[in-house]
Amino acid sequence: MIRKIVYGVFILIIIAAIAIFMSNYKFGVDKMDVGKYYLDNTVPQTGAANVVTSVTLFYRGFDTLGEVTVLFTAALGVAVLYFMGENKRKQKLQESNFVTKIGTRVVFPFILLTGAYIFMHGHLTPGGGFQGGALIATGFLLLYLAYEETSIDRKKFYLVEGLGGLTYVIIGLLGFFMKGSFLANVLPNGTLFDLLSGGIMLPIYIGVGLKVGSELSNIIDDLMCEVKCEEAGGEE
Amino acid sequence: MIFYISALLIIGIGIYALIIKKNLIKIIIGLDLIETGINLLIVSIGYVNGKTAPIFSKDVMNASLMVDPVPQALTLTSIVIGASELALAAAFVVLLYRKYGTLDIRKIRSLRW
Amino acid sequence: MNIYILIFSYLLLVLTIILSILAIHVKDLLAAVIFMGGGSLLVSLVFLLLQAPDVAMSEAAIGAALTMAIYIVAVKKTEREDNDD
Amino acid sequence: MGINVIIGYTLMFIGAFFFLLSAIGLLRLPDLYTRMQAATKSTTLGAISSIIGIGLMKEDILIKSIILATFIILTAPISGSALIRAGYKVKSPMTDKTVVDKFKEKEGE
Repeated sequence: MIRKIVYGVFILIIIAAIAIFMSNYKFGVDKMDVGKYYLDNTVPQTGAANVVTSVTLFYRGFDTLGEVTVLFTAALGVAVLYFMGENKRKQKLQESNFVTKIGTRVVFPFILLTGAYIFMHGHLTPGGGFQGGALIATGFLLLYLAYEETSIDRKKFYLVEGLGGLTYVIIGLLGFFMKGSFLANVLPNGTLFDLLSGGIMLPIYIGVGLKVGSELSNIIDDLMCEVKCEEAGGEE
Repeated sequence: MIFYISALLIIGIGIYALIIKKNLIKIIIGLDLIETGINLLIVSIGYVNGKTAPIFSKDVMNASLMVDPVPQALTLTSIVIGASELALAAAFVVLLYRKYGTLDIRKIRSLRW
Repeated sequence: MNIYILIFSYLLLVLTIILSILAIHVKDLLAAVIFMGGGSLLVSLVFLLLQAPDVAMSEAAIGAALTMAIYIVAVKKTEREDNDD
Repeated sequence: MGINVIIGYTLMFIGAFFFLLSAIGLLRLPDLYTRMQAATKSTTLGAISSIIGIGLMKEDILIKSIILATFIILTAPISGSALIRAGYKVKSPMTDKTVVDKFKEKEGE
């Protein structure tokens, strides 16, 4: 009992500290510093309509490269942790019913199409590589739930993932050799609201979308696999 | 204002679960709650009254009518990293269960405190 | 912000807090996970009302769908009851 | 006011009416299976008629709204059948008025 009170006081102190800090920032008041610069300069400098995408990929592209690396490390960690275990459980899952199977077969290509649309239009509409990749992985999750015997071909997924990551780094190095700084804009900006606009954002987001989709599908495959893990091979 | 208060409340609930609960999955749920609360806090800092989303369209071409894009970009990063961290934590939980046969951290001897 | 949208967001936030409290309080871990996923979905609606559609999409696709799948697999591979005292 | 606006408002009204029906059904029906009937079937109709109504009122989002309605038609039955099946598997109780259990008959043979 006394322990819970001590912990409660501790939590209250943390919350009060954050609240006192937050009292400097009133809700709903304009307090932009660097955001002003981004909003004013996105269209002339990058040619993208979505300012969030331009901040993520253009002004802070190096951070996003780090984020992709974190995601890759997590997928690798999940795979390694599951190969360490013995994986002896072989329980039979319940067979899914007719409606789910047929419906999955109908819906699955549309889910992939929507995911591809979202990550290709990341610089024009809300969305981008991470959201589209997550949507694609959700499609594979649906496939796993409907058909028990599903197993993705891990070699091909690793290939797609590697190509996606390689696109990012190669575009960054192109900027380094042609313009003198890593991830500099080497492609023309194009006209606003065109699909082929936004400079390096379109190829980078396609790469990120493929990479995130295959990575999250690999994580799902690792979590779902019962015995298949051992025969699939684990080297990257 | 209520956005700040509820974000702080969600963070508090998460810290409570992280400290008090003894079940490993409940602890991960606490971590996830803290992450959600902090995302809500950061996005609500960036909100400005009466302005729209930071996306140019044919109707909205005026940059002075948009909310701050920087917190949204940061939160985007945070959500993706949170999901991958959570997958890693779930893998650890499953492995610990295979080794010790329980989810109670008092019974997992090398984690006792 | 419009007054109706403000009231709607208050409702969403109160529901989110209730779902979070339930998620850490119930004994059944599967129910806790589902409460958690519902809370994530409501928070994504709040992000949409805060004019952050990118974050809302990301939270709905990752926080509510994939995270819940990962949790459910973890619960299925371990045990379902929380034997806290 | 053009003819498309009138049709759009009519469709939105029909959609709201079906949402109301499904809410009443959720409150009044006796067990899980009939409630899921109310929650999936009439909500599908309500959602697609509201979405297409909005699409008719603004021309430039008509195609998007038709695509959205198609997605709802495709996905709502899948989730509904999966939910009802899960409810059956955990032996959610039926009402006393249930006369036939086709699923049990099929399993039994």
